[in-house]
Amino acid sequence: MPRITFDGISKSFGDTQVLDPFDADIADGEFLVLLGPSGCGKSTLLRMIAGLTDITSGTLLFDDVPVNHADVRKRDIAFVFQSYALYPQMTVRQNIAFPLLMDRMSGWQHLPILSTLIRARLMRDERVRSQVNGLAEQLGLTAYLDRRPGALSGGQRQRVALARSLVRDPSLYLLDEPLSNLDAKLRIQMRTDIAALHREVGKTFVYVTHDQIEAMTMATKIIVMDGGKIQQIGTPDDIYDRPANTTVARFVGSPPMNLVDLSSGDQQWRQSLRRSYGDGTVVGFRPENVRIVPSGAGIMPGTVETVERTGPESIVAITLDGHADSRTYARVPNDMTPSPAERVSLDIDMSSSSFFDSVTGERTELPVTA
Amino acid sequence: MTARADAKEPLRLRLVRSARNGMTPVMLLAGPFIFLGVMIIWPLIEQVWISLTDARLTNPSAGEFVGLQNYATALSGSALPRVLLNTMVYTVGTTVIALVIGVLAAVVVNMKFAGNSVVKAILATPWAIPSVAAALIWLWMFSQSRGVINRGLEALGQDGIAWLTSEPWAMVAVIAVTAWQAVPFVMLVTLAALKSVPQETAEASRIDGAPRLGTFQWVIWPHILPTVRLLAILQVIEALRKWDIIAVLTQGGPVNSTNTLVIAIQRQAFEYQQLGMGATYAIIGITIAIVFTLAYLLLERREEKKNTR
Amino acid sequence: MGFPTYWMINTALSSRQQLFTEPQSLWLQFTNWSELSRDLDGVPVVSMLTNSAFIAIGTTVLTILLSVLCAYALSRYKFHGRGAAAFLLFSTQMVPQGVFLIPIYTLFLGLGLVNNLWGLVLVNAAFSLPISTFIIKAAIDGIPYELEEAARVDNSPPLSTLTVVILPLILPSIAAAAVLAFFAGWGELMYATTFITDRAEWPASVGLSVLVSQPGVSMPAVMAVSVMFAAPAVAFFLFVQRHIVSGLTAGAVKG
Amino acid sequence: MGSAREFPYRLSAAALLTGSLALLTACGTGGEEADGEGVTLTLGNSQWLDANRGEGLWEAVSGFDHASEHSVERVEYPSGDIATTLTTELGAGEGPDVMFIQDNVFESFVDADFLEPLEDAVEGANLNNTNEGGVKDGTRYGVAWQRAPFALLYNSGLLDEAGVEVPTTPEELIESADILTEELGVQGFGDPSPLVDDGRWLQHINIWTYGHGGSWADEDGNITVDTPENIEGVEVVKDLYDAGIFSDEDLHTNRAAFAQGQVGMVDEIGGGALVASLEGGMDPQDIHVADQPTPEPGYHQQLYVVVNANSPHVEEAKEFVSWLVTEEGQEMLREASGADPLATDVPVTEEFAAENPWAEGFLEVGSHTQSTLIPGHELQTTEIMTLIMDHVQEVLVNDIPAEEALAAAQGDVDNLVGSGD
Repeated sequence: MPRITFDGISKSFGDTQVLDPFDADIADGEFLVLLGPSGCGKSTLLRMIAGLTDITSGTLLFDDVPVNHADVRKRDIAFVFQSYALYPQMTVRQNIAFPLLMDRMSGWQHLPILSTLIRARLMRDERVRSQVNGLAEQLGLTAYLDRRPGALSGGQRQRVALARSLVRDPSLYLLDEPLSNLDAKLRIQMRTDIAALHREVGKTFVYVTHDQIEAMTMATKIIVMDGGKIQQIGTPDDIYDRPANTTVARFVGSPPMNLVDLSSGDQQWRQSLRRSYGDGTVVGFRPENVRIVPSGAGIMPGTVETVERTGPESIVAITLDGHADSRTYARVPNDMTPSPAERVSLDIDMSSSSFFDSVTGERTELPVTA
Repeated sequence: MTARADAKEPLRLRLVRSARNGMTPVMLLAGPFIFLGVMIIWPLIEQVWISLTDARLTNPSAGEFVGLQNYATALSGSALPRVLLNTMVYTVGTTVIALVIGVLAAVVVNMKFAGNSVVKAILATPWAIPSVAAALIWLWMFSQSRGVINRGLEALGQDGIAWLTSEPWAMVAVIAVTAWQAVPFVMLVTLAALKSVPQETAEASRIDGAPRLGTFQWVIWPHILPTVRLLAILQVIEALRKWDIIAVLTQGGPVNSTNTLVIAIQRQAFEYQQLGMGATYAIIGITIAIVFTLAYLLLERREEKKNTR
Repeated sequence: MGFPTYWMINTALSSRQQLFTEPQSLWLQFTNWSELSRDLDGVPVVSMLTNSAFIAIGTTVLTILLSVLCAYALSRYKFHGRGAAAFLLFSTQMVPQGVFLIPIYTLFLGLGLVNNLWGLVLVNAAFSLPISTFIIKAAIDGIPYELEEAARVDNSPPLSTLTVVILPLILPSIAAAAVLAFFAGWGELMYATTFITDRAEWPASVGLSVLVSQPGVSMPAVMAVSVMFAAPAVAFFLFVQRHIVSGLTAGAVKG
Repeated sequence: MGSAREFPYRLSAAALLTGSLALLTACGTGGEEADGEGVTLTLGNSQWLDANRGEGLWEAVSGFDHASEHSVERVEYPSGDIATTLTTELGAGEGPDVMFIQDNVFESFVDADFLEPLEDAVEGANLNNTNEGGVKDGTRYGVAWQRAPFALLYNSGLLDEAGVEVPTTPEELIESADILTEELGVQGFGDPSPLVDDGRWLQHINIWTYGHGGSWADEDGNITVDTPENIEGVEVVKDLYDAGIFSDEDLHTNRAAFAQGQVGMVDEIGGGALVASLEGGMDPQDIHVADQPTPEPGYHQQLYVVVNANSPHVEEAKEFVSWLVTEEGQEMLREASGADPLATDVPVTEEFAAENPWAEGFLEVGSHTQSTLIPGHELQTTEIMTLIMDHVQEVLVNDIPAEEALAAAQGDVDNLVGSGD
């Protein structure tokens, strides 16, 4: 049950830096989500933790012990692949039992032919049987134990992959976008199941996803990555309420945080905001912190573009005056929705807003004056 | 806490690490490549040297250095162009015929009909018959006065043909036999490719009203084209190396009309005992083959780029 | 396509007199066994076939062992000179085999591999290795890399990863490569005639060519030996045919 | 740059890898020699494999087992490969102790210093003129094993039945062959076509060119391809070809067909006649021999017995040769050789002569046939004859006049010979 320390870890393939050096410390039992768009280096980082990819520089420590060169098999990890990587020629039972067999076999027993016999014997072993059966029951796979992965649905395969990783009771679980191949309904259910599993086993999980909802619902800690850089490390609330920069702000939340750059434009409302918050500032605010008020009453005037009902509430897209190329979103109760093309004004709770430097995009802490 | 270990990591440690990761493929390849190196690659390099000497079969390692004289003689003589032309005709002929018949056979066998597997087995058998045995039975069948082929022709009211002793029939005969042996391989590989044509696509095109031929042309053919292309290059290489069939049937005759490069090399090196000249022919042949292969690979790469763009 | 095979059997079952004095019967005859057995007297058919089998099986095993290593390295590792190694392998395919006769002979003399079936195993394996490697490499290319990583994570040592996880998946391709290697070893003539001068060590190809080059050759006997020579290869082929079809095209179909 | 350079075999990775093994092997072969005791000599010949007579020949030379303290062991080479295989073996310093080889192979072995001089081995033997070619530059390297002259073999049963005479001119040959085919439906003339490219015609052309007094080079080695005699010979071949009397099948099939009584006439050697008589397809009494239907006699093939200079048993091998040319050895060989002229003049037994009326004919022909080796260009004979036959085939197939074709051939051969030296 390790505490994971990243000490200046970085990765490059040839001349291309895919992950800039960074430091982080992940406590034991944490559910860490590596979140970012595809190609941001999050899978690479996960593979580095697993030992499947070399670490270019820096030190990776499990409980303060450097493991840079430790073999994958020594790290006591489970890894659930995006594609599940089930062994197609083996039955579900054999797939799940495989790690158990490998744990029990010594060097010479892996010799061809001999290994076949020994594996056959181990498959009949009572402890192996009960472990596999128990896990299968827990994950609802009992009926499929003698099928091959090819004959299973996506959700079933996913559970087999999970079962295979659980069977050894490792101290670290690594999951690489395990839900991305499932349909929406199943995904929500599995999300809950995995989160429950984490609470149950109490081990450290590292989970890679590009889906920020998965991240927000499951994580105890999130590392947001983009373009090979660590953008922010924090709890889901930190990430959501206090994004470290505009990249994180734009990535997390659906719709994401609205960003209004005050550095240009000469409308009157801009000029007055500039006076309050400085002229190199980007104001960021969540759609739920926006109130739509009649034109002339709020802080930012604009025109309603679309109204999208999501059930209990609606998402209203507004084009701010002098801001034609981007939309600003508001999340409002259904009974308060304006009509498209209506002139409105936005009233914003500045105390819950974030402020960023318009040049660097970094978060700046400003005293709220308005 | 451990200190940051980027650039300060001891050199020795880094070497060990890169060796560990970098050496695996080398270790895997070492065995096979030492083996190939001893058996093929080194002898090949020797051939380059021998082609620059006047080595004879009786003194293979003690030829006298004669520079490019062998090449000058070979390239200025009238024999080589004929040999190269024969090689081209033989290669193209066997490849085209084997591909056409093989693909057709695969399409036929891929249909569902009674006795399908028997037909497949019969069509596939020639591949398994050793070349020498195959050439011998054809030799007997091609016999002008006693051969079953001429008997068939005569039964049809045609004159018998001197298959192995007249132009252009000798070339036709060796191409036919070579293709006969190659068709099963083409058929089997194409069959596998056909089996992997997605059924929905084929069905969809039929539902869309495409005629059978259209389905083949627009759906099936593009799907098996990469396979056919690969088969073509394999067949070309095979034809460039094929020796036993011609050696048994015509020995390169008549009037050198089936004298391909392999036969010519064999003649120079073993009949005339001119190892140097034989090596020269071999090097010329290899050079041409490599140029063609490189051209093929370049085309392939360009095609790939076009497709991914 | 099937007729020459039939004609081979037909000729083998004819008598010499029938072949030369009357049109060869179109139907199989079964009345000439005594002449045939007399003509085959002294032809060491059994040892010829056993020797061919030894060469063919040896060639197959060695080829597959080496080409799995080669194919795995070429498919799974990026390293300097990989392209060159692949091209080198490929270009050895284009060289007529006769070119190597003398250098290999000289080499084998020193190794005591002349007049030795092992020598022919080595020769045929060297010539079969490249094509076999390409077939198997194409198959390995088609296996998701993650499967091997999963095996590593599951605490499987490389040996088991190869034999338990990878090999079963590329079995069809291995069968295909094995058939090619087997045929190469079974039918090879050029090296066999040069390297094997001891009658007891003759493979069937040499025996057949000796039979043919005898003055006063008996055509039925030649064809009978041809049939016996072809039969095991055909049988072997028909036996594995079902499995190899998908193996031959792994990778190729994907382009 | 012209100096001889040894190819750096020693640098080869192979040699490095295998050096120790090679040493072991070398020690192994060196150690088996023992003084005063009999050794086992290896005898390399393609004829051991011949159907019918191979065993007989082996039995004949096995007589040495009894005549000496040594024993003999056969090494069998397929006839099609013996030249290449032996050359390869000898080139690598290996090979059997005693070899039985064709004259053209003999020439290249002498040239390469592969052979042991044999003067002392045959001292006092009563050698006949078949041994003349065994002496090169005054040193004897080979002793005649067998000479196989070509003569016209015919099936008298068929000829009588069709009512044709034994031909004495090419015109008569065509006529007789046609009648045989028309009357009896058999192959009139069984010589393989000049377009069957198995190398046979590189020699077989000489039946017609030698037959008309031609030769390919004069005594001084000057190439004489386009002489009137050769042109005439080629024109005859063209006539025969146009008449369609050649067989398009190879030698072996023709032999088998002759043995089955399906061929009227064929140019053959004694071995072929012996095979036919032993095959049982026809009455041996019907096999007869006549001179070829040309003004001059044709050619012979010649086999020499030679001793491998690399042999660890050179002296014992020479003992074998000495024994072979004794009366005892020759008589044993005679029995197995049919009617081929041997190193000494041993007559065929009366019994054999009675059973095989053709036998005496070959002995007679053999004394005046010629070698196929081109004087002064023995080593290049195959290459020269290939060039000539390429042009002869042009005459047959493309109707190029013989004179023109041989003039072109003369030019090609001159080029080759000029460049070769």
